[in-house]
Amino acid sequence: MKTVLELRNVTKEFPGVRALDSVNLHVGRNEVVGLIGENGAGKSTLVKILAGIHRINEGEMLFEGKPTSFRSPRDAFNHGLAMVFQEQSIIQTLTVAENIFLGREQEFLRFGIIDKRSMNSAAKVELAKVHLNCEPSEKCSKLDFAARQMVEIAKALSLDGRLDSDIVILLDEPTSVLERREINLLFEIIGELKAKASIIFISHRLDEVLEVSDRIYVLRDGAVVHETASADASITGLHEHMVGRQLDHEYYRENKQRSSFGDPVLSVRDLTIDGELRNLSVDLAAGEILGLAGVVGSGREAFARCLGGLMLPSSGEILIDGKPVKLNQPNQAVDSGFGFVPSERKSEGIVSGLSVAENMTLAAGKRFSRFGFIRFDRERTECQHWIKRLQIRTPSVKTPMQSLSGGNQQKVVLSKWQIVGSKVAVLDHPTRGIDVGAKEDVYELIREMADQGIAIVLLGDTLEEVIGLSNRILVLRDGEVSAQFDAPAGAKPDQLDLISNMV
Amino acid sequence: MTEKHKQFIRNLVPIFTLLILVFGIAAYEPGFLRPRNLMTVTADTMTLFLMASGATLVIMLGSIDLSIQAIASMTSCIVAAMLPMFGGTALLFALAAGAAAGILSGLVVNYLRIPSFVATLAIGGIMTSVAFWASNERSIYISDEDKLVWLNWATGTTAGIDHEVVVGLAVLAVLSVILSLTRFGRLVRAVGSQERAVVASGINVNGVKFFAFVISGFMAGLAGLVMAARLGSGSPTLASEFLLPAIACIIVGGTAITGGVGSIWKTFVGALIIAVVRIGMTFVGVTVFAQQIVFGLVLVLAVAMTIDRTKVSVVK
Amino acid sequence: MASINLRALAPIGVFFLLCIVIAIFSPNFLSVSNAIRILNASAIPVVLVMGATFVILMGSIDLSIEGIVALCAVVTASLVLNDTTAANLGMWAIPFAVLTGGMVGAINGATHVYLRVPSFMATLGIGFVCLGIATAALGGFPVRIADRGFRALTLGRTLGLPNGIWVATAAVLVALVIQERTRLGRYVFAIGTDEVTARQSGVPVERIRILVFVLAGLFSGMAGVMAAAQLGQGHALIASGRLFTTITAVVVGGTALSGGVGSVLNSVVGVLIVVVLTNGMVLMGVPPFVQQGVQGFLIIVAVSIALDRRQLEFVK
Amino acid sequence: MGKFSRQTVLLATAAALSSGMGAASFADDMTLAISMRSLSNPYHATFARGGEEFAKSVNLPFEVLVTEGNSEKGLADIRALISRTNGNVCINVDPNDSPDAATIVDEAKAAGAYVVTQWNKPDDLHPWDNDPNYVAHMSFSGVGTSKEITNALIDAMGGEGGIVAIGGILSNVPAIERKLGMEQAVADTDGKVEILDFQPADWNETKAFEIMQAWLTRYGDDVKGVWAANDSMGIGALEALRQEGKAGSVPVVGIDGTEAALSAVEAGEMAGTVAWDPMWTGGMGLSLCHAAASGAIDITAEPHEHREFYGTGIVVTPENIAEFRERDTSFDYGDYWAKSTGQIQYQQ
Repeated sequence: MKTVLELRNVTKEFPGVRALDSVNLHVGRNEVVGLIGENGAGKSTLVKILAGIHRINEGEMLFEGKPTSFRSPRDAFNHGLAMVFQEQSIIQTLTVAENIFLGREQEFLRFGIIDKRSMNSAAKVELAKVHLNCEPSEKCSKLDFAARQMVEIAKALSLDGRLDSDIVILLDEPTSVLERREINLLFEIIGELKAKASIIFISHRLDEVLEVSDRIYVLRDGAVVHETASADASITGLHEHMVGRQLDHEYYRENKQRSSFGDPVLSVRDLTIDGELRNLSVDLAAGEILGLAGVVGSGREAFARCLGGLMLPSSGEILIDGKPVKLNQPNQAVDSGFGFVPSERKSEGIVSGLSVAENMTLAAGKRFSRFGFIRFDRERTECQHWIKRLQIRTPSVKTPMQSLSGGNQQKVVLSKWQIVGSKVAVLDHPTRGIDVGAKEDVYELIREMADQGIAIVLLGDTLEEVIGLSNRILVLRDGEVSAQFDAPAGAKPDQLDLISNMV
Repeated sequence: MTEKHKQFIRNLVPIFTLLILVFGIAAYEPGFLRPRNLMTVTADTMTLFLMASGATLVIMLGSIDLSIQAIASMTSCIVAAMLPMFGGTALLFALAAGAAAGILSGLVVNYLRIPSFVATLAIGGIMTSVAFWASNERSIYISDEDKLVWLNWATGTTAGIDHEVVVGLAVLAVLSVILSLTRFGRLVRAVGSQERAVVASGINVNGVKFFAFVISGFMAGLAGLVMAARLGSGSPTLASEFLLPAIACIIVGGTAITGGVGSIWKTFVGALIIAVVRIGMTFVGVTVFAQQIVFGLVLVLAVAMTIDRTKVSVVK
Repeated sequence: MASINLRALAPIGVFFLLCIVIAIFSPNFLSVSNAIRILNASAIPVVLVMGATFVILMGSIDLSIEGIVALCAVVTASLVLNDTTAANLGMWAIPFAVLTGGMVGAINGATHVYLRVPSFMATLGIGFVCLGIATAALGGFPVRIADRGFRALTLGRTLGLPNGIWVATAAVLVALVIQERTRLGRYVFAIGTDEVTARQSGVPVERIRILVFVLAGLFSGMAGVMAAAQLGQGHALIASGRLFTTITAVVVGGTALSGGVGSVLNSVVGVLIVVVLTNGMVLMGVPPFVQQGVQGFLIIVAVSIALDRRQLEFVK
Repeated sequence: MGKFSRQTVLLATAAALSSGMGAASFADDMTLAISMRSLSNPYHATFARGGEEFAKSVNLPFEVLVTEGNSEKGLADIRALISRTNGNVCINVDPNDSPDAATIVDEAKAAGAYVVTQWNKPDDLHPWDNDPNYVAHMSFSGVGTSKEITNALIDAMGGEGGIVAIGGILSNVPAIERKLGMEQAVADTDGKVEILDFQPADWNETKAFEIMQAWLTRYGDDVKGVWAANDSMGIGALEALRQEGKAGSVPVVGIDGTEAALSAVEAGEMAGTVAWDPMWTGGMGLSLCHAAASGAIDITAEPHEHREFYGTGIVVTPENIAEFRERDTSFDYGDYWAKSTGQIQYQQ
């Protein structure tokens, strides 16, 4: 098999961190290569090196046997390496066709004027490859998330037939927002594509990687720790390589899981959010962790955002300590005792222009001010306490938030709600995009919060996470509760049971 | 050099810019550095600074206030029209009118959800009508007695220091305290930096915006009073041609027009830069035909120097 | 033309509503001759908003409009048969003037992009420079146009409509083709929506930014030619008051100042609303001193109806 | 460090630019200066030229200051000039707004500088109360000349019909006076002439154009004449008429005597304008000021009619325009009051 893309001893260092440590990797023609690893294992650095966003410190990259270094994602694209990013790169105000050919309108130009008809029909061809049935002249803002993802893939596929060189398509977590049906479709497409291109498939869903790949690399702490043909691999085996040890109960701090709870804190009665959620009722006690499982669109995100005051309920009742509360605005939610940790940390979780201390006390203004004046002493003492307790790595309380790592930023967000004294913490993907060590710190912290009597609503990054951390799990499907599982320490429900209720 | 030191120096660039301009002018006309002249230049700058001071908060939010010129003219009319009848109460009334204009802007932006650019432009139009109504479409003179009794705080001189400068420094101090020591000030920066996160933290963002517009209106009103005192009259066009220079001095000082980054002392320095360039041209003897051209070029160069690009990712 | 949807119709609704209200007070409003007058008065603003819309769609702003129009009007007037210079280029003066506008636009863009100065300040400064040049070149006197053929550009009629309307229509068509059918137009939306993603997709962001300012300069230049033809002269103050009307029209039409959302067609409707408002003030006999207030109030009402605020997560 | 090197370059550029500005330092000579609204209109451009001519004749340094319509800027510039010259300066100033005059006079007194004011000053501020630094105030009778030009309009209309009137910025003193004169002239017709509407166009051509268009819709052929408070607005209105093919049939009058207006008068499209004499006000104002400052005359001994006086405003109509073009425009800098038309009168 001819090797199309190869990395030789690639090392990448950031100040203080070795993100990649002599990585060797090759991709053959017409091969599907799976790349797995935990968040923080170096996957995204690897992707950014391939895309030309980062430069290699040591080692080299070869494309079709020639040493290559791409200058930008566009440069990589023009050479035949197309990427579908986890964070979408679709411009919502442009049409589907315009997005697919963004930056490459040349072939549709007639005397400087874009021939929309030929562009749309060319787009139609690409859309057919991903079996997406939408008008190329449709604005992308009108499509749902999954459809936009398909447009993104169609954009990558459009290289096919337009280049003489080999084509490598890199799919970075393409399934994280797709439903099973769409995932199956995607795998079908990958099967068809194999005839024309090579594919790098990055995911943290081991079953999927196993299903679709020919060969798998496992990344851990910036190094390739394992390489195997899919035929010889198993989920548990891959997982062990990925986390570097046997999966044990220690990881999710199950020994610290509570079995007795305080008084009921939160009661939700027949909560309905039009088009998102129907008649959800649930009770939650102090110190209890309620996990929510479900695919995208199942209603669990809507439920979480509703508790955060960021989405209006259409009907139903929410009670705190037996008293009904209104959650029309985020400030009402905060005043009622909710603390919302959003999944979009960068845009909703932190204020990047403010300092660590300012972020920590953002929601607890009154406690740290007198007559509107900030009590800096009190603030500093409190913040230093939390920095120490949560082991937040920051030079000082005055450090700008943007210079902290993702994990430390997330700890600041969590401390923000503890400082306020929230009764109910709503954690929407609290470990998204943070490294392994920080993840464990966050798990530890969640347990501590439960010990303090905070009721916790958890939307996990993975199913395992939800199972490992929760006392009780609510499974949602199409906006309704489809099942409920108790998950006491030592008697956790099986992933497959949950999945069968999710889809 | 550590990041901290670099940041410290970046913060001082507007002052360096000012000093270069001052000494550049002094090199040609040493008389420029006479203490009395420097005092006069500073005093002449204060009305501009007062107008820009409150608007700085609005710009730090990422919004803009285009009504300040009309508000200043309006309060000059109100104070000039009311002083003979009401005495000192007229001052309070004028300031209240300025704040009320800010309240209107705040309400329109928050509840009608109209972008501040248009909202404040429109409110400015309304304030101009109020000014015409209050002044009966005339310039109104303020008698010397009234001026001495009620407006000396703005125009007099004590121990060689012009009162305008005192008022300006007082506003500088008060707004600096508000911006750096109060929760409101912190929230102004927060909203300008990342509004979504502030909302998600349960902060009443509308309230923050509202107060910023009120402060802006109040300060524009105060600027109108000081102008009326200095010129001895109120007129619906008293503050004409002040709007763009006022916003220019906010930006020249280094406050980002996109919000999140800025401070009052930067606006103070920005106002001085603008004034020094303008008056400096008269001093150095730049022909009046070239003055506008030189002014425009220096403005662009000054901003190119003073803007701290490390804090603004995309320059729009 | 895919951009026409219900949302784009809201400003049109406001426009008709306004017409009905004015017609109730003043039936003459609905006459054909007044419709032509309104279109004629809209001609220059329409040409101006074509450029301004692209700049605003990109998330930037162009404050040099008045400067460029004045400069180009002076260039035009000086190149056709006139009372000041010996030139007599006739219609050939038009490309010169329009290119002058484009050149100033290029300077705007280059200053903005290469010095990384926010467009607000870059264009403000360059605008001052243009006004300065226009003033200095003439020493304060207007250049009066003696070229009858040239003046036919706005004075003459074709198919019963003043030529200015045809020129404006042509400008709209050109702008529409650029917006919908060229890379430049599509990239403007891409940059205005998400500059980082656009850059990663290979959009030459810097070049597009400069080109858009060049485009705005060309349109402003054309407006300058038309202003010279309409008033039969060129001088530095010929465009005074045009800037805020232009931006108001763009925003009233429904284009967001934050970029990415809007269309040149929306801006045409915006201009019509603003012009009809001015025209209506006189027709309805609104007392002069409250006109600005009424206008401000109506703009708030119009924007609150016309603007699609669901698209605006936050109001800045 | 990339950002820093950029800033360093820019700082260097700014330093270079500031050192490139032309220097003007006159230690001993008295400086002569003109201060006015802007250089962008012909009236003021000629006013400045008048001052310059005089300065050349006495071989003294000369400067022009402009307010750009901003009173504070005007005052700051005058202060800067007085400060730079240590008060050894004569300024012929057209204040941006009438109250500014009082502040300017105060500044001049404090520094020993000499000023002559034009057009705008408070009614209760008089040169003789501020001896010797406030030399004189020169103006033109706004009400009187406006009345004359309105009568010219009424004549051109055949003595009856409706007129529309375009005013300047509502609160400006000349705008108020001119409007008053127009109203008095109309009142004198005993109802034969009616003011259909009055709208301010803020001295702006384009605004006048748009207002005129709206009037044509509202009043149509009922508009028999157009009165404008200055020529710019008159020309704007005239252009609106031209586009409707009505130029010449509906008479227009303006005030200022700009070249555009004079040509329109010659073409029969305007019924008249009032020509001031800015060469004279610019030159003679400075001459008088210089004479007082240098001690050539004892200004404090002059009678009131030599301290506050009107210049000559000539009403130019199609009948007398040829004659006007031929008139002798020269004057003698030493004959200060030759063109005065009497002491300034104050309206109630």
